[in-house]
Amino acid sequence: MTSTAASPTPTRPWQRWPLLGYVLRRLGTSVLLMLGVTMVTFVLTALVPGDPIAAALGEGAASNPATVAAYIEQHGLDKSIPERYLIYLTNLLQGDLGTSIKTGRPVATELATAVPATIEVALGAIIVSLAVGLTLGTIAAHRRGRATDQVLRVVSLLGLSVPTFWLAIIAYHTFFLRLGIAPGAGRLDPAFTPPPTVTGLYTVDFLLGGDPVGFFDALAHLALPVLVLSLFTIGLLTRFIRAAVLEVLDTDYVRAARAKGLPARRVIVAYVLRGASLPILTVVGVAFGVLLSGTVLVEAVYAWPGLGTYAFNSAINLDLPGVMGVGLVVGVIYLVINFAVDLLYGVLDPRVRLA
Amino acid sequence: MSTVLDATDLTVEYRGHRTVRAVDGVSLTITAGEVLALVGESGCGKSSTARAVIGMEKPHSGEVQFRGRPVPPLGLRRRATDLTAMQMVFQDPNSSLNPRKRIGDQIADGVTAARARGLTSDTPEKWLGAVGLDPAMVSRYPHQFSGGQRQRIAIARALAAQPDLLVADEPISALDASSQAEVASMMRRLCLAAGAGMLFISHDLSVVRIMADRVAVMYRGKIVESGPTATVWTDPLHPYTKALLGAIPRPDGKGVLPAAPDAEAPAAWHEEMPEALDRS
Amino acid sequence: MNAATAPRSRPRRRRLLRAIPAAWRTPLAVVGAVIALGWVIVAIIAPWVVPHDPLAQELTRLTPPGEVSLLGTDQVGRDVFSRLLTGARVTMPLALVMVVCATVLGTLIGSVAGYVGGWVDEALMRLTDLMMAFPTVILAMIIAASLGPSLFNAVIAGVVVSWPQYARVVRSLVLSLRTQNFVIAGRLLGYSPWRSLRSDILPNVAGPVLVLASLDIGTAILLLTGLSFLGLGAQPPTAEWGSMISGAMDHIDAWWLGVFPGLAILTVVMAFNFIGDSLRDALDPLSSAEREGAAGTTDPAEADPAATPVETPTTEEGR
Amino acid sequence: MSVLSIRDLTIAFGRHDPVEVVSGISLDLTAGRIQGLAGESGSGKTVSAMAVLGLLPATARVGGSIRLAGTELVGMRPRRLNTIRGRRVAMVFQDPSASLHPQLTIGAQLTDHVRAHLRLKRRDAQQRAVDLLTQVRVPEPAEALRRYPHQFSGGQRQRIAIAVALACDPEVLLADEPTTALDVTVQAGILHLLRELVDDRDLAVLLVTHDLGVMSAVADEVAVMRYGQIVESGSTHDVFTDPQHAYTRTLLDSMPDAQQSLVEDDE
Amino acid sequence: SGGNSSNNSSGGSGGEGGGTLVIDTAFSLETGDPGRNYVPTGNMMLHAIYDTLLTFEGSAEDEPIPSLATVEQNEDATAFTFTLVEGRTFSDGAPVTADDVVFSLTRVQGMTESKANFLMNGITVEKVDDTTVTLTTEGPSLELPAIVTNPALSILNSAAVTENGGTTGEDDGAEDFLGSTSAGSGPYMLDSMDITSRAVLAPNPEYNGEYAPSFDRIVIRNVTESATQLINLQGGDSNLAVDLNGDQVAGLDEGFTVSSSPSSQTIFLLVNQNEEVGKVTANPKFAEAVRYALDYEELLKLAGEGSEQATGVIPPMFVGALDSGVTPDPERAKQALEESGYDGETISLQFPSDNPVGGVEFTPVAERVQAQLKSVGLAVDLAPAPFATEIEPYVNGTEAFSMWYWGPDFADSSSFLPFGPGEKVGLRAGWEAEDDPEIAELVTAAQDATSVEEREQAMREYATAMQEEGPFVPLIVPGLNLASDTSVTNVQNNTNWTLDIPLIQPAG
Ligand SMILES: Nc1ncnc2c1ncn2[C@@H]1O[C@H](COP(=O)(O)OP(=O)(O)OP(=O)(O)O)[C@@H](O)[C@H]1O
Ligand SMILES: Nc1ncnc2c1ncn2[C@@H]1O[C@H](COP(=O)(O)OP(=O)(O)OP(=O)(O)O)[C@@H](O)[C@H]1O
Ligand SMILES: [Mg+2]
Ligand SMILES: [Mg+2]
Repeated sequence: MTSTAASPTPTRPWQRWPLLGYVLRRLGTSVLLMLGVTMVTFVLTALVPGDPIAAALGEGAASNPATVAAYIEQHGLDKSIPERYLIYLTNLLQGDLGTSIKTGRPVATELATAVPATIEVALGAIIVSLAVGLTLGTIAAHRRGRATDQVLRVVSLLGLSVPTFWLAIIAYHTFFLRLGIAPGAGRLDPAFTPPPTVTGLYTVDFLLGGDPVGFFDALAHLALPVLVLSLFTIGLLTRFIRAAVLEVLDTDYVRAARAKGLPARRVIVAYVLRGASLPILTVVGVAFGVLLSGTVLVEAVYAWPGLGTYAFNSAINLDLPGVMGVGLVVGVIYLVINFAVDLLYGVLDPRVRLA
Repeated sequence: MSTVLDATDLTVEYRGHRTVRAVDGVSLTITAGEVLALVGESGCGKSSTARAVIGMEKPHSGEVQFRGRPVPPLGLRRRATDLTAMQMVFQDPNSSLNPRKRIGDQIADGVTAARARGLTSDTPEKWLGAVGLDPAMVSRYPHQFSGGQRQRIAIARALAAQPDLLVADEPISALDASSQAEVASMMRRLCLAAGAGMLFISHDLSVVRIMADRVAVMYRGKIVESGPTATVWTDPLHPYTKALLGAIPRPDGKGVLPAAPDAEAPAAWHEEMPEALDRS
Repeated sequence: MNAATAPRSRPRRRRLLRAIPAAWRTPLAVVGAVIALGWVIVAIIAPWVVPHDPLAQELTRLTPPGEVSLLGTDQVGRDVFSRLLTGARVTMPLALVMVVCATVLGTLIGSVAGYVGGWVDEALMRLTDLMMAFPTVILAMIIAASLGPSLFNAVIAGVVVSWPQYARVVRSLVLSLRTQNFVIAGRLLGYSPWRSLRSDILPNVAGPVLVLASLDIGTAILLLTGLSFLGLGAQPPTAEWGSMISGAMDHIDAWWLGVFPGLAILTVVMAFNFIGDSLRDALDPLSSAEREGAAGTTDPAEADPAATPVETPTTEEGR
Repeated sequence: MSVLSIRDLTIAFGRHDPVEVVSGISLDLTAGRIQGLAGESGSGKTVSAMAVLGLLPATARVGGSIRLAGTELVGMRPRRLNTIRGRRVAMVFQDPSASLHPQLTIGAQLTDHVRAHLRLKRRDAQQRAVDLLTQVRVPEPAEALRRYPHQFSGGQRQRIAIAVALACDPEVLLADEPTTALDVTVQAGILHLLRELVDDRDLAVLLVTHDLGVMSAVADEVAVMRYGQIVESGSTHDVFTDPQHAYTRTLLDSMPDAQQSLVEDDE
Repeated sequence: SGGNSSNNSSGGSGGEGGGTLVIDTAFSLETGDPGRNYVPTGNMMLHAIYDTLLTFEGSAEDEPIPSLATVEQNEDATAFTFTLVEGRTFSDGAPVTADDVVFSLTRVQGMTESKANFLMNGITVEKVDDTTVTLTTEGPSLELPAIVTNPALSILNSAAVTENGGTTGEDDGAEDFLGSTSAGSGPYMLDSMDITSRAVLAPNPEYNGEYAPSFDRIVIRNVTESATQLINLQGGDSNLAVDLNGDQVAGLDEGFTVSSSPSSQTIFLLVNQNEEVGKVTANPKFAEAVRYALDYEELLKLAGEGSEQATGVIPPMFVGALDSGVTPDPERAKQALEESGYDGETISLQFPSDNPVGGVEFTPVAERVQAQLKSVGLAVDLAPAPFATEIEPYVNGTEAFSMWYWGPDFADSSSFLPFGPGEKVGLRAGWEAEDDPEIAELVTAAQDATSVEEREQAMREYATAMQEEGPFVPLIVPGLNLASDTSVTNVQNNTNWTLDIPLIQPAG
């Protein structure tokens, strides 16, 4: 969606972008993509060989005809699948994601708490992995072929090899129970009340509300899931950043910068990392998707009420609207990330035009 | 002599953020047994012309005729058998051979193409010998050769197809300075021996001088001067041709700095001089 | 003059053949290969060497390692060691099948999209976009849930979520190869598109795809065991590592139930990652030069193993 | 008087069985003169130039001596070397598009080492940059500072690269094939510029090139390398008109200029 | 790393005179509205917030006792008169009146989409005066007192609820209101609730009943993994864990108290009697073979602490339960198997895999059943699926051989009559009334009993007959293990609401 073209036109990034047309086109393809996502999810879920009503009502109520009838009516389950899909789309246009068959609550409401919980972990993990990955990747590239490089290579490959679902419980057992240095499960200590919702990210909301104690508690609870999740992405980023940095280290412009007598640190930050920023950005986008996946396997252990748990429960309970909601949200996150990555491309690289 | 290639009023455009007109109304004819050189600075549209001629690029307007029939763009369809009489040699020797295929097999493809047109062609070994390589090397892979050798193999493959027209896009610019002249003269020799015409593209006028019958000087998508090589070389008319020739430093040890144009592109270079075209 | 003097270049083996021994030479690759080979052997001979029937509930339940059996017993009195060994027969072949299917499917779609271009490309790429818009585990979960939980369906889910990356890589490789001179030269010699794809393009895509696939085996194992862990893959009483860990969750104090399968997954995935990474290194010109001690090549011709130094005066220009 | 003197420089690569690529070359760079270094590809021209600034990778082993006004550069610690790099000895690379960072403005690349070496204020450094760009004849220098490399032509980029190298008033300029990637017309301009700078600033220049035409046009002295050794050296005129070594002669003979046209008759 | 987080124990300290009580459980919470609730976590929470007309105290579940009201029943057990006890008030200070009772119960009747709706089927509610309400049924209904203990039939503050959208028709809109605050007369009030993570309770200052609130704050947290619950309890992050299995509580040291008792659930095997569905399983001999092939004690070991062998379809704590279960008899099993016409084919055992009952995972039990049946020559393969997928074929009676569980809708033996032929669960096994008219008759007799003694007799006969001829093989009554740290005492379980929160006291 981006292209390089060399033309000596205006100077400032924002003057150069024919933003409106671009955004419109981008929106168009996004809408199509979302349509595809909803369709795929819908079809997949409709394939499920189970009865969502029986599943939702459970033993007792499933045998009460009045309740079953009310349910069928409420969720429009008596209609044909294409018809239901159309209704879903119509409601979607009005911002209505439907009502969970399982809980009877609006899917949008449920996602409103689940999504920020997961985003908070994923963002945390991205920040941690980027910080660690940049450091380790750059060191490894500079020490390539030497012992340090080999050690970092093994370490990052190990990070890519650990089954997260296994590590999660082991880490919790070790750091919370045995060592007592990690706080308990959940997003907050039971003694705390969640902050007033602004962003839904507890750490941010505590800060906005000027509550440092709450902030630190939220941060502490975030630490373990973030670390466990980021192990994989640290490995991913370290390997990748090493390669990207290596590539840049071998360029003439870095050699030229060194020939200018600039201090090593400045060469790395201003020239090398700057030069490697585009591929790094791309892989960060990929890492975000990996993290979203990872949460499914980790959230249960940390009693984290996030998207992963929600997705799992919806899928397992045949909660069609819930699954659709997850597909939608995840699709939107994907699009937003891609969009952000492309925008950042433009900021980081003057050669890139949004066309 | 028979005309093998006749391109009239070729225009090539690249669409993108801004449309680039790379070739702007170029006309060329090549007869059998003739070497036409196309020279000009980097980015003036030489490669684009070559690509349009061979059919790799669909011209925006204008027409290319090979032996009197139009050349269709190279699409998803298989190329018509008689059009395999047009062959090309590319600038970059590293990418012109399939790295996963023995060079003998690659040359053999040329032989097959010639056979398909009912012609005879030598064996790959013979062709290797003809371009100055050891025939015993047929079963090697491209990476076992230096760039210069690879370029020779690419030439052998093109010639093995017994072409009537060889388009060579800077076939020697990637070569070591000391072997450029030699490869160029070999190409000329083999081409003429087969009675084929050649479109030879180069930015190096001193090479062109020794091997081309006619030369066309291109500037910013247009041909500004053309005619027999010796005429253009000794008596350039167009200011751009003059600047080009004047800027070549001579290895004579005299310490003479070549003349440098004042600005990057003087207005005079854009001038159209009909009298400079088709000189004799 | 250099026409006459053919360079006396050292005889060289094919690039790929040359790459493998080079890759094997690194300690990392050796460790990876040894571990992976070990597990493969275990998988093959497991039925004959396990001390107990992995499904038989014949031992006292929940005994720690060493008491009645090497690695202890599980919650229904089965031998953990036997189950662990048998587990190698389940995940590894399926992960391989999954990767192979995803590779074939992705390569097929990617090469058609890249070669044909136009609306076909557009449509296929939108399809891959669509698939990539879902995070893998979530999509796999939905698929596994709708097809019904079983290892076979987990593999299908895995294939569905992992082919797009191959399609993308192959497409971009094909796109760049399609304009490579040797491909065009082939077309000028009268190759049909299919022949061009088969003989000029796909062989050159194989290397990178192979590396990607070998790096993906580890990911595939993690995905399959992860799905089994969630109950969407292997079904009881199958001895599968992911579901063994899932069963161990209820008996966290019986640490041996979870720790050993976890280590098994870790080591297998690690081994394949080591191999894949070494393979990538070996096929990547920059780092293979580096391993041979020529770090920081300044000469790009030198960095490319294709352009090997020739001991005659006649080599090509640096760039 | 020699500013930079290279004595018996050897360079080898590889830790286990080192391959010697440069075996004992000696060269002297004098202020106000251009020392040409010619030779075929892979003969060790680039690595020799890079050895002066200590830019070779860690796997390289450098022997012999390189003295800058009496100070030994071989084996100097990187931190001290940094006070020489760019400040007293500067370098220009072959590919003008590759030697400028594509994501940084010209201004940033022209001023960062000026500020580091000369401790100038931002404003002064910028003024200096404008002056430099004027000197290398980049149009609209003030405006150019805010632009990115891709917004300039190849010739302009190489001029900018030269300006970067000259920014801290070095005594020695190492130019590694500075015109190879350019068109002849552009190349002529750069050669003029180079000559001018040498004359005006009393620079000592090492000009690496394989183009004998270029060499003949601007170099005062020429050295010809082959297999890591200097096979012939002397004043440009002498070497070109009366080559002593057989290799130099082959080199000169193979130039297209020296050959007869193959086209016998006009049609 | 985690950094400054040393407050592991301080957060969960519930000991000293009130403080905070932290309860970990795997949530099944769906709503804060009693009328709409029919899930265990909801029951647990709502029981602390709302009072019902009658109730049970802790695990004493023989007979409902008065809570907001006392009850009188007529001879036929068709009319029940509830008289409100005096002086009880809602959390806003308003007195509990007969209008509130009528409103609350008819509201549930009106909400057809509520899962609890069926509880009120066939019951007519009438106000007699300000303190008296009658509930009448069409037939004898000795179980009605037990039914009204269900938290779904909590008595709400009608004024507050009506004000916030509550009605007794289909258009009731008070769910959101009840999800954020509470309108009950129980010892605690709802402070906040997030059905995905936690519910927080605070004392009801206006409470004037028997079980005064003893904690300042009760946090019920959603912790789905029992492993995490165990670690949290051991690490001091919580005071009480609800969903631990037998093995997990067995491993706890002295610092923790475990109250284990059988739950009222029964895990059983279903053997379909419908020939089209089950083929060989339809032969009664097949069920017999299964029944005698199993070694129940071995199975019980998997269930651990608190679990008991299921002696019959009625769990031991209910009226009419049998004293002892089946004794394994492999020979008899083999013979029965032979007689059933089974010839070696593999039978699939279906079961829900993601729904542990009382900490008992179905998967190991199924694995063991598989192993045991193999020893008498019956080949079984396991076909687990998520509950949601499995329940439909189960309810529709299309499973040939499966493992399920059954829990009473209210603490009364009548909740087990559905196993009978032609009844709800019986039909799921393809067992029509005419397949076994004798047992069908026993069911009717038990239903129509109007006196406690008569009923007990009928129940016992029913249970015995089921044990001999029924298509069900009850396996285990899983235990309910409530594990708590030393800071709390009097932790009791209950069929209806799992954990009796109002009873819990800080230790010391
Ligand atoms: N695929 C393309 N898309 C857009 N613009 C292109 C493309 N190919 C070439 N151009 C532009 O067309 C112009 C002519 O390009 P062309 O490659 O024909 O030049 P050339 O004379 O062969 O130059 P060189 O000597 O550098 O090979 C240039 O400005 C180039 O930037
Ligand atoms: N980092 C390195 N590791 C190993 N060998 C190297 C390295 N850099 C250069 N060489 C080798 O050193 C020799 C000299 O290289 P150099 O780049 O100096 O040649 P050059 O004369 O500049 O050639 P060109 O004209 O192609 O630029 C070559 O044989 C090259 O292969
Ligand atoms: Mg070109
Ligand atoms: Mg060089």
